[in-house]
Amino acid sequence: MSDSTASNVESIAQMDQLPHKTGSLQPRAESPLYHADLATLSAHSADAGGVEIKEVKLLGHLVLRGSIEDAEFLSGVKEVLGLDLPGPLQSSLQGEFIAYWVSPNEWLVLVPGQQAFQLERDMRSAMSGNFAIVNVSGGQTVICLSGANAVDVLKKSTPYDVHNKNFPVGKVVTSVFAKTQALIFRSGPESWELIVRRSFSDYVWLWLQDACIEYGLVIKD
Amino acid sequence: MFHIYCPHCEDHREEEEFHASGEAHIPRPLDPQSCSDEEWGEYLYFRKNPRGLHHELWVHAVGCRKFFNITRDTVTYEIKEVYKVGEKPSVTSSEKNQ
Amino acid sequence: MTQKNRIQSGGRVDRARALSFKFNGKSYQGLQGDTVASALLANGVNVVARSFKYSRPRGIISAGAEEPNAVLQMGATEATQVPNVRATQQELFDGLVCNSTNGWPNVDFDVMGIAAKVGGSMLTPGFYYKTFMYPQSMWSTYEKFIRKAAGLGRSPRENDPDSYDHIHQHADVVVVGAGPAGLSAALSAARSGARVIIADEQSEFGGSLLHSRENINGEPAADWVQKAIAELATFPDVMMLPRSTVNGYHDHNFLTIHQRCADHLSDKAPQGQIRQRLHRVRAKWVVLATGAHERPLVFANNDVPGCMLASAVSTYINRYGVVPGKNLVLMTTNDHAYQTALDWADAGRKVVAIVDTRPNPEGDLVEDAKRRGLHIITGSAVIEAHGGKRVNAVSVASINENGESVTGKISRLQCDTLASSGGWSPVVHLSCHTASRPAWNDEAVGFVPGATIQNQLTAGGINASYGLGDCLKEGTAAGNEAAMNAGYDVSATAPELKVEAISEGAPMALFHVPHSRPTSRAPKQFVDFQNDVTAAGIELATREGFESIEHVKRYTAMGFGTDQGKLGNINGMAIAAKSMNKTIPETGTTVYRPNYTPVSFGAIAGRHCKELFDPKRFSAMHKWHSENGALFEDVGQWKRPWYYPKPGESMQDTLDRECKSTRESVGILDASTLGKIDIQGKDAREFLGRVYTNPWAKLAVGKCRYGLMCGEDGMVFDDGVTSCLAENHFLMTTTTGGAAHVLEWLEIYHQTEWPELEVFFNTVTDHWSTMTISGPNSRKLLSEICDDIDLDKDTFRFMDLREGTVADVPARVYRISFTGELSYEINVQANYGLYVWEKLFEHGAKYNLTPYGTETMHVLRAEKGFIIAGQDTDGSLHPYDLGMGWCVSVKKPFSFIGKRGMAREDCVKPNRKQLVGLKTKDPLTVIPEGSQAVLDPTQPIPMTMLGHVTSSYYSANLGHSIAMGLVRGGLDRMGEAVFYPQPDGSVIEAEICSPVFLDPEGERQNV
Amino acid sequence: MEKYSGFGLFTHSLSCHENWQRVWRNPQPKKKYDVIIVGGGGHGLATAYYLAKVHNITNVAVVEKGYLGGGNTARNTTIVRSNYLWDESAHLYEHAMKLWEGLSQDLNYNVMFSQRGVLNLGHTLQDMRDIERRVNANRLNGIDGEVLDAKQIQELVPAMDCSANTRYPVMGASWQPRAGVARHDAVAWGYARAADALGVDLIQQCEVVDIVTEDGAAVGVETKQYGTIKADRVGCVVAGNSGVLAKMAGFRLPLESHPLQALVSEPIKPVLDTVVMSNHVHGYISQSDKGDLVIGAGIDGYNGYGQRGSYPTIEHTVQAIMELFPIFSRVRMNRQWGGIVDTCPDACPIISATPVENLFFNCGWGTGGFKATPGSGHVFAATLAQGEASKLAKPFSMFRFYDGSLIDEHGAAGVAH
Repeated sequence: MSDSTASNVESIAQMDQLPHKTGSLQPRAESPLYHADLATLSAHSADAGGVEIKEVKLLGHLVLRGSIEDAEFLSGVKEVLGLDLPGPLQSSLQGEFIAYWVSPNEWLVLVPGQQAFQLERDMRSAMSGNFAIVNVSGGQTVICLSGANAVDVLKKSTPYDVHNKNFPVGKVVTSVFAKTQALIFRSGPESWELIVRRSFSDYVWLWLQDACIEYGLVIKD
Repeated sequence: MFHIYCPHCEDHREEEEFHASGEAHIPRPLDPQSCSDEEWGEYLYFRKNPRGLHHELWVHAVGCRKFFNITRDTVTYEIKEVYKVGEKPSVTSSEKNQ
Repeated sequence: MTQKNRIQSGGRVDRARALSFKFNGKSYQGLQGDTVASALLANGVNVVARSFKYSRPRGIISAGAEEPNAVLQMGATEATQVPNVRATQQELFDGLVCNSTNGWPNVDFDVMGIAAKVGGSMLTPGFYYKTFMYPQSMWSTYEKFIRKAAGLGRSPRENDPDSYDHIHQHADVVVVGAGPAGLSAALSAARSGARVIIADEQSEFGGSLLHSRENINGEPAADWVQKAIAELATFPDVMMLPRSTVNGYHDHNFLTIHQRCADHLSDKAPQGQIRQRLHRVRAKWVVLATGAHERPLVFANNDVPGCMLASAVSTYINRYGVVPGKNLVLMTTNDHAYQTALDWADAGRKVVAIVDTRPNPEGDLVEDAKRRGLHIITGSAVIEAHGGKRVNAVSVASINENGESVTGKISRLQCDTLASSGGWSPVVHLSCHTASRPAWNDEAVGFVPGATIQNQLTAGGINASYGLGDCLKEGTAAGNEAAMNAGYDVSATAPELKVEAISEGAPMALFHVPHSRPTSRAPKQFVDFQNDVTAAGIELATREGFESIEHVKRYTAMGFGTDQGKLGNINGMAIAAKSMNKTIPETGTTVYRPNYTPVSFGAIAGRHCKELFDPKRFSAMHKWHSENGALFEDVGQWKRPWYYPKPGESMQDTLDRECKSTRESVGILDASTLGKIDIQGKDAREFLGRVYTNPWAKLAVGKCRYGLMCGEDGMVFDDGVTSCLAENHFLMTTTTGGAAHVLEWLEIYHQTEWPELEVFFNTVTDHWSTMTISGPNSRKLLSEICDDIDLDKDTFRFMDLREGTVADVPARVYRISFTGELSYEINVQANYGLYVWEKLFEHGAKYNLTPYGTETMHVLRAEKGFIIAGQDTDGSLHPYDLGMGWCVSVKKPFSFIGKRGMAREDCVKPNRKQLVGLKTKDPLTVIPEGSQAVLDPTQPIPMTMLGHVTSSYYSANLGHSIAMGLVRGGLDRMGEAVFYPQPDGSVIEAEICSPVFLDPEGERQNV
Repeated sequence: MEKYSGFGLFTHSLSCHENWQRVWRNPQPKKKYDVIIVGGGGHGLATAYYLAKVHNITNVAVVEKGYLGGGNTARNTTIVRSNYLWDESAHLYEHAMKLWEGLSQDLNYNVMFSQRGVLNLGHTLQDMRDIERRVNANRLNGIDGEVLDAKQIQELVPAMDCSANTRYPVMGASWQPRAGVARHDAVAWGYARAADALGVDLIQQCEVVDIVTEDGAAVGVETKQYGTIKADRVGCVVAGNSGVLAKMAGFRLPLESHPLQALVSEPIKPVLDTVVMSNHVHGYISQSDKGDLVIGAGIDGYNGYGQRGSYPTIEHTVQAIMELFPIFSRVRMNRQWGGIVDTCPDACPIISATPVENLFFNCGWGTGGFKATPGSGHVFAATLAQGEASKLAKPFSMFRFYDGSLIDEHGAAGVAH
């Protein structure tokens, strides 16, 4: 059905959503877990424990939608991000960019927050046809879990099998997480990243604190 | 609790990630306006509801958000196959009226 | 030490660690390693309970999960009470407090027992159904007494101080039971490298080997157990779970394991620890090595304390160092139970006799007993026990070969303990949970697992394989097969385990021991101890025509106790079969349901309770709302500000203030919770036209439009404003509660009906913070912090959208209105939501910027007659019913979703319920929402109702009440009166009017 | 029929209960009946009883594949109430309620109908609007009910947490004092015994494998065990199998069969004197006379004839009960099980003529069938006797799914249990 001639750049509203004032005039940004005040908590947090927790704040989160049969789409992504979009349950890392497979026509790309808009623009310029890019940077956040018991906390929280044999480093799944959902990425042998929706982040934070009690929780800012 | 293979994620997942969306292969009439009330009622509400093999639509709601079909025995709860929307089932009931 | 039944050595208890505990208010001592039951027996406690119906004294029968009698109330404090704890499974800890559950004033002297002796003969099965009917009015009084007498323990009255946990496990092989078969299965599977979980309900692994006197490879069996455990511990992917009962076996090899982490330590879990954990396990293969339960024999007065299972007696002697009596009579139908007499004799106490129901027993153990000079009476049975609170004698008589009648004269043997064994019932419970029916095995005289579609193997006692050598062999084979099926290499073989074979004679199939009198006239012969079901009761049930085994069970309550008939069901079936002249398999089968043994509700709930029962969703501005006194309303999972009371204000005061400030100056609403869906693609517009009732083909870029969404039945289910951001780019908003459903709705149509349409849907609900400023001063306010959007009323018009910055933050501003006032909806990336919100307040002070919540929003929109989907609609109303025909485009070429549905015969008939405005006759009266309309308030009940009030408020702006409601044919009844009868008998009169109460021309929003 | 009474019981006890009569005969089926009722559950047996008693039609057989009362009658959570929203359903369920109120005496069988009242809790403002609407409608329909606030609820149910500290605090409830619970098995047995006494043949272990038709009209049933049994009219009351029977007769029904699960705790001393239902947190609970907490919730989302559902449903239900009754944390769940419920798109039953003449269906009661048992049997008996839908049954025609005249108890947030 693709006979559209209008360039994607014009037919889609693109918006630089970050403020450009600097210094004292710069509007204050608050990550989803801002209210939990991890900074203060980390100051009083134990130094050692089975689980370490940290929010990676204010990254650029871009949802890419398109077809893996669309060569132009794939090459456009490659051209701008320098990475090949990964296949099912895989991730692809290139410098500061990482792409997670979400569904057969959907990927989540994390980039430095300030670059999100430019990258979106560049990608739109590099492709045409049936694809979509959505900036969701305000709508979700990244929570890092690490430590010897991080895997146990995950086992309490998700029905997905997080054992080494089934969940090697680099794999990513979207699954149930407590009573919400999360994109779960294994970033290292004992480290994991959870990507959760903003409105659920307080709940996830509450849940994690509770689930970590028996292992000892170290909070990092 | 079912263990369901998602043909899009190419992975077995727990039932909690899915929603059942009813009988599969019920196409929306191409010209609803030409349907009689009875035909429209059949489309809306009347189902095979078989005791035995059932072709049904599921969505991997907490996952890839894609719909797909399952052929499942409604008595033993055995999943015989999964297949993508638009594909035909290979396991079918021998009964004609299915 | 006063533990009169404790022997000096032997067993797995630690004699150096004495523990004190209280039972029925009296202090006792037990040992580390005891169960409550073994400790009570060690102390010579005979009566632990009174039976439910007849109030008969009851003692401990078994040593495990099948115990029907020793069911106690446990807990030292109110908050830590646990009802119905099985003494045979509860490990003893220091300071444990437990009590019998029935019996008044106490179990030893029970008034009900006396009453039951008199009235007991009337308490047959079905007596409830046959009595208490007259007079009708008395039933509730009778019922109170019945209820009081029923029940075992009691619920705590205070909240549980402990926490519970869930954990998900995935395994290649789950082995259920860690007896000989289970341990060898786990070992062979583990050696292949498979991920293995082995769980056992007992405090330590070993099962029957913990009290066995057999050898494996020439060593005591218990030593082999320790070696097996040590080897299993070397595999990183093996998880060993003692004190963990596999309670449920669900479809597709999903199992639940209930682990008691702290029940053996104290009343309350130690600080930071979890009391119980529920493992939710997905297994590729399952090996059931659940063993077997010994069956007691059914004979007269078989419930007198001192009557026990033979194997339980052995367990108490060998595992706990407790001999539960002085003089033993053993009755058996099989060889195996001879071991109990041997154990008893070894403990230095007297075996009065072994009464074997078989005429010619033969086998190694029989020979052993003969060699030891034990008195064996063959071809006979104990037909009756004697004694009140303890057995003091038994009556023995010879019986015929098939065990149906007493043939000889009755002799009496003095004894204080009667151990009986009617053979073994394989523990098939788990294999039944997924609807596999057990199959009767004549040779084994029991049910074994039937065919199943689960990935399930069985080994050992569950297969009616009772020899140790067989159990080990079957276990090893099952472990190998399971691992192989799960994809592991099992070619490496381990040396076979050597066990001395014991030859056994054939058992006799006997369940119900005959009495010299017919069953109906013999003393009670109990089948189900907990529910006081007797052989006579079962025979009565079949006599009355309850012929299906399910009828028998339900009529007599057999198997419905907390032990779920583990001891009694097979005996009961046999008795029912016999009384109907059928075989057991002809009578039916027995089906077990989860749970195998009861599980605390706390463990099932896990952490998903209290604060974590359901997620609370917050907007980016939530903290501000809390700090500024907002009360919250639950909308779906969201916590939305409801209203912001100031000190001293009533709710109505607050609403009046919020409503007035908004219409007089400017108010602000956090609208972030509305669902937002980003829609991109060249067919986006076409798609919108198909899912909304109104046209979208011509909506220009930069414009917004309200849309109604219907189901295929034509009924409205959601609404919202969708804006055209660019030619192929739209932003759809949905109701707060409907967001997820709408997104799935769009996806199902896209993926299954119209995949050819090029469009992508993504949720951006959480990405944008949305704040609506509304009121005549909203433009002024906005202009103070927005200098890059031309706010001129003719440039930035109603239903336009603009991009710019607000408080230096890039924003999309929509000039849309749900209040009828000049309104701007400001959307910024949520990371800046609170910042912009606060900036608005910094500049809004001079305009008396007033935050308002959902309640004021409801009032303001109702003044304008705008609907709330879900409040003014209920799934039975189409757009015309709502008076919103203007929002339906019949001209669209595509038959949009809902079009055909709303044209059905019933949907087009006149006189449907239609949404109208309502003006009360007394302007200050607010009709309660939900009031039902009638035309004739004097009509007798049942009255003819025309519809109900959906929304109703006092409008401070208008100075009178306003309401919307459904009225049959209401759109054609403008000006007519309807009446709303109230619960207090009063009637509120209202006039049907347009639902637009304020500014019908819509001028205010266009200023 | 031997009359049951306390005195009778005493008399029998003197002869050691050896002389009790059979509660029902075990007859061989005749060649032909006036009416055959397929399905020996509570509804079918009640239908037979009222056919004989009210309409004097005693040449009736109830054919049952398994044993009497062995389907959903034996598996439900026994709640009886009539506080439905729409006039059509309210009248039907209230009709049933009135019959419940004299049922033990009518049947001379104590069905242990206990009018301990039902609370339908509200946790949100919309819940409360729906409750007000329903209670007002009930009141004007002559059905008892009032709206209670949290404080009044706390007084009625001291064990419940009615504080503001829960995730979804209880805001109020509708209260129907005449509602309650009954002993499910006794209902089936009581109807069976009374119907048998009036001459109805109860034929167990008799599976219908086909509906026999001539010229588009039903003339009997084909059974596995007894071949063809003829009848002038056939009524199918086979919850959980309606679709299968309809298929035999060559048409489809607007319903789907789903698993519905329930569970009980171990028996405990009386702690809960009313029935508590919450649609919002999704669970309901009562305490049986035996002391079990009887708990249930919603259906599983998929079609299933397995008489079992998925474990997460049980978990969510228990979590809901814990939200309402945190003190039950240490009480233990004894048993869970499942039934098969035939659910209609509008959560209301079908009591209807069908495309096959002389063949009638009574089905689609979803999760709410038990409470309707006497009413359902009464109106279905009238329908079978007259050969057309009786007045109360009329709105429940299967053809409403063509013209759109649904009676949507979902939309009205009627807790369909």
